[in-house]
Amino acid sequence: MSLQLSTEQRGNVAVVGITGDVDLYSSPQLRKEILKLVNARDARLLVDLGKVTYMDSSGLATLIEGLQHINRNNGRMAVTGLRDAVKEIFELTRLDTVFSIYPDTETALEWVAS
Amino acid sequence: MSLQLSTEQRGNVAVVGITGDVDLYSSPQLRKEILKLVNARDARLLVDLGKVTYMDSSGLATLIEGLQHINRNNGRMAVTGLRDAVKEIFELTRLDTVFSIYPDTETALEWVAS
Amino acid sequence: MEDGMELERKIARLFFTIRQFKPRWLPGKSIRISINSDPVYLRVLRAAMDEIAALAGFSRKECAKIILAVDEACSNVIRHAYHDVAGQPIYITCRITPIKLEIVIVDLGEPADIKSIKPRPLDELRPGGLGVHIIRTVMDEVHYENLAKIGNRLIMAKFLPREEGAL
Amino acid sequence: MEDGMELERKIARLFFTIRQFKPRWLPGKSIRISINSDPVYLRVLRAAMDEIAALAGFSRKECAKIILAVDEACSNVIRHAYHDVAGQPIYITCRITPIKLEIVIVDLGEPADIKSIKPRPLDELRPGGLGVHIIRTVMDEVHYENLAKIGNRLIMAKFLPREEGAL
Ligand SMILES: Nc1ncnc2c1ncn2[C@@H]1O[C@H](COP(=O)(O)OP(=O)(O)O)[C@@H](O)[C@H]1O
Ligand SMILES: Nc1ncnc2c1ncn2[C@@H]1O[C@H](COP(=O)(O)OP(=O)(O)O)[C@@H](O)[C@H]1O
Repeated sequence: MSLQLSTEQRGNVAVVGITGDVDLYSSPQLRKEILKLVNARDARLLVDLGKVTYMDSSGLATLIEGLQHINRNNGRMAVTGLRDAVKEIFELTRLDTVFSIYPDTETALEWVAS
Repeated sequence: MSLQLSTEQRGNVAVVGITGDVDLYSSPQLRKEILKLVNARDARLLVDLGKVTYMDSSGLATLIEGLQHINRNNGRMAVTGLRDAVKEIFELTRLDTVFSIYPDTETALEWVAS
Repeated sequence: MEDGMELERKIARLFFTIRQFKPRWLPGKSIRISINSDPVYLRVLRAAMDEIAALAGFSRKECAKIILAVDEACSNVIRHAYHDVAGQPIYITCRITPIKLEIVIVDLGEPADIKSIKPRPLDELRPGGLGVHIIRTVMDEVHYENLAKIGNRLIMAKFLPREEGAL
Repeated sequence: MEDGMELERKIARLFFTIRQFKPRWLPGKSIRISINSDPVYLRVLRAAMDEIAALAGFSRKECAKIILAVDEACSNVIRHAYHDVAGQPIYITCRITPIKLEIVIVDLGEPADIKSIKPRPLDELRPGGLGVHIIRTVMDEVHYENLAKIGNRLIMAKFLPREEGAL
């Protein structure tokens, strides 16, 4: 019932794949995973939302927190694979202009790694 | 929101395709369509449940009524394309032994036409 | 407005009666859904039941059967207790206990003759007469109560699946 | 049992208070769902809201936004009115009128300071502070009420989509 998370290292980039609904119930689990990955200097993180069926503002808050850590550490972070419902909440909150959003994983990976 | 029904004549067989949930709300619509097709002498009917996402006992009642008319008129009727959830209710009510159930449309069509 | 008042009075009586009959749920500890007796709302209930059964730990297949049992029970309320009159309330309460998923369905319709609530013999082929059979096959406990002049209550439960390797 | 009694007393007071505040729904004419303040139940609510919004005639895309608004509102109740204490009731009532889908959310938690319920400026990037913005953007009417000592009520509504070619 809860979130399924997978983390895979691709070169210098940690790729986090999320499956399921990110909401007030499940976002603490995501937060724990992301905070593990963002605190190194020059951390590189790609969040793959391709299998996220729902996301609410607690999910966004988690991603913002990750981004803030990454920025402080001179790292780089992108998100990819947004389905329509997930794209919607990024637009509603104008976070589509704050995050680096890529339609496909490979392009995203290239940018995050560079 | 309601049922989508399509009726197609293939040789001497009327093929009814159903899309959606068949429940107390939508089964009257299905009943109307089926009763139109079963009252000719020697009527041949194939009911394609391949796109039925849910069926309750009011849907079964409708099919039973169709079968009774068909039998009285010396016709032939089969059902095809049962998804797991639909198969379940046929088994629960032991109607899997009453109806002629075929896994694929072509075999079903052959039997009904013959 | 008039029939709103009438309904409120009936509901007040219902609460009083249910208390005499021993309460089956604590508000706030269970999920409650009320729909009215129009079949169009059954799909709302099914969607919610699917998630509730999944939360209780049932497999996709068992969830589908539980949805079916609840849908059949509410269809019967609409047809037999309310005689297909729309706009009447049906109260569904679900509770996940450590051992079972309990579902209680209350209506304010015609009190049933409990003895008459039975399935047709399965070998007697005719449309109808299958709902009660489905409910009894799917659920482990099924208990119909006639709430005196108020309506009816159906209490049903299904034992939770045992965890792999658990005793 | 003790806290069940306490809750019942609170609910009786709630009904009394809501009556003073003018009732917003008629029982039996609306769909009511009550969950408790544990985030695990939000998915049950979302599933039901999806079907309710679809029944009201909204597109898939609009349904998704309505689900989001209701989910955000209930998340806020859990966090701000109940301070993340589980087991407290949240009452959601939905009514489809000829012109709008109305959703009323009632809690028995800490009465809010209504003035403080506001979104953060969107350009001030920080985690949180987005829920109220989402609710106000998605819904056409949003009205928070502090139910004196009892809790809170949020009344929100979205106008139904106009039919193609209708005036
Ligand atoms: N909620 C109910 N209230 C009153 N009578 C009921 C109720 N549910 C079932 N019954 C009775 O039990 C019989 C069998 O019900 P069911 O198996 O669902 O088949 P059907 O409703 O199609 O006859 C019904 O015909 C009815 O007489
Ligand atoms: N149901 C509520 N009860 C009390 N206060 C609330 C409620 N909803 C929102 N608020 C207040 O409004 C603020 C903004 O809410 P929101 O935009 O959802 O962001 P967040 O909850 O993440 O702070 C909250 O910080 C809180 O002070």
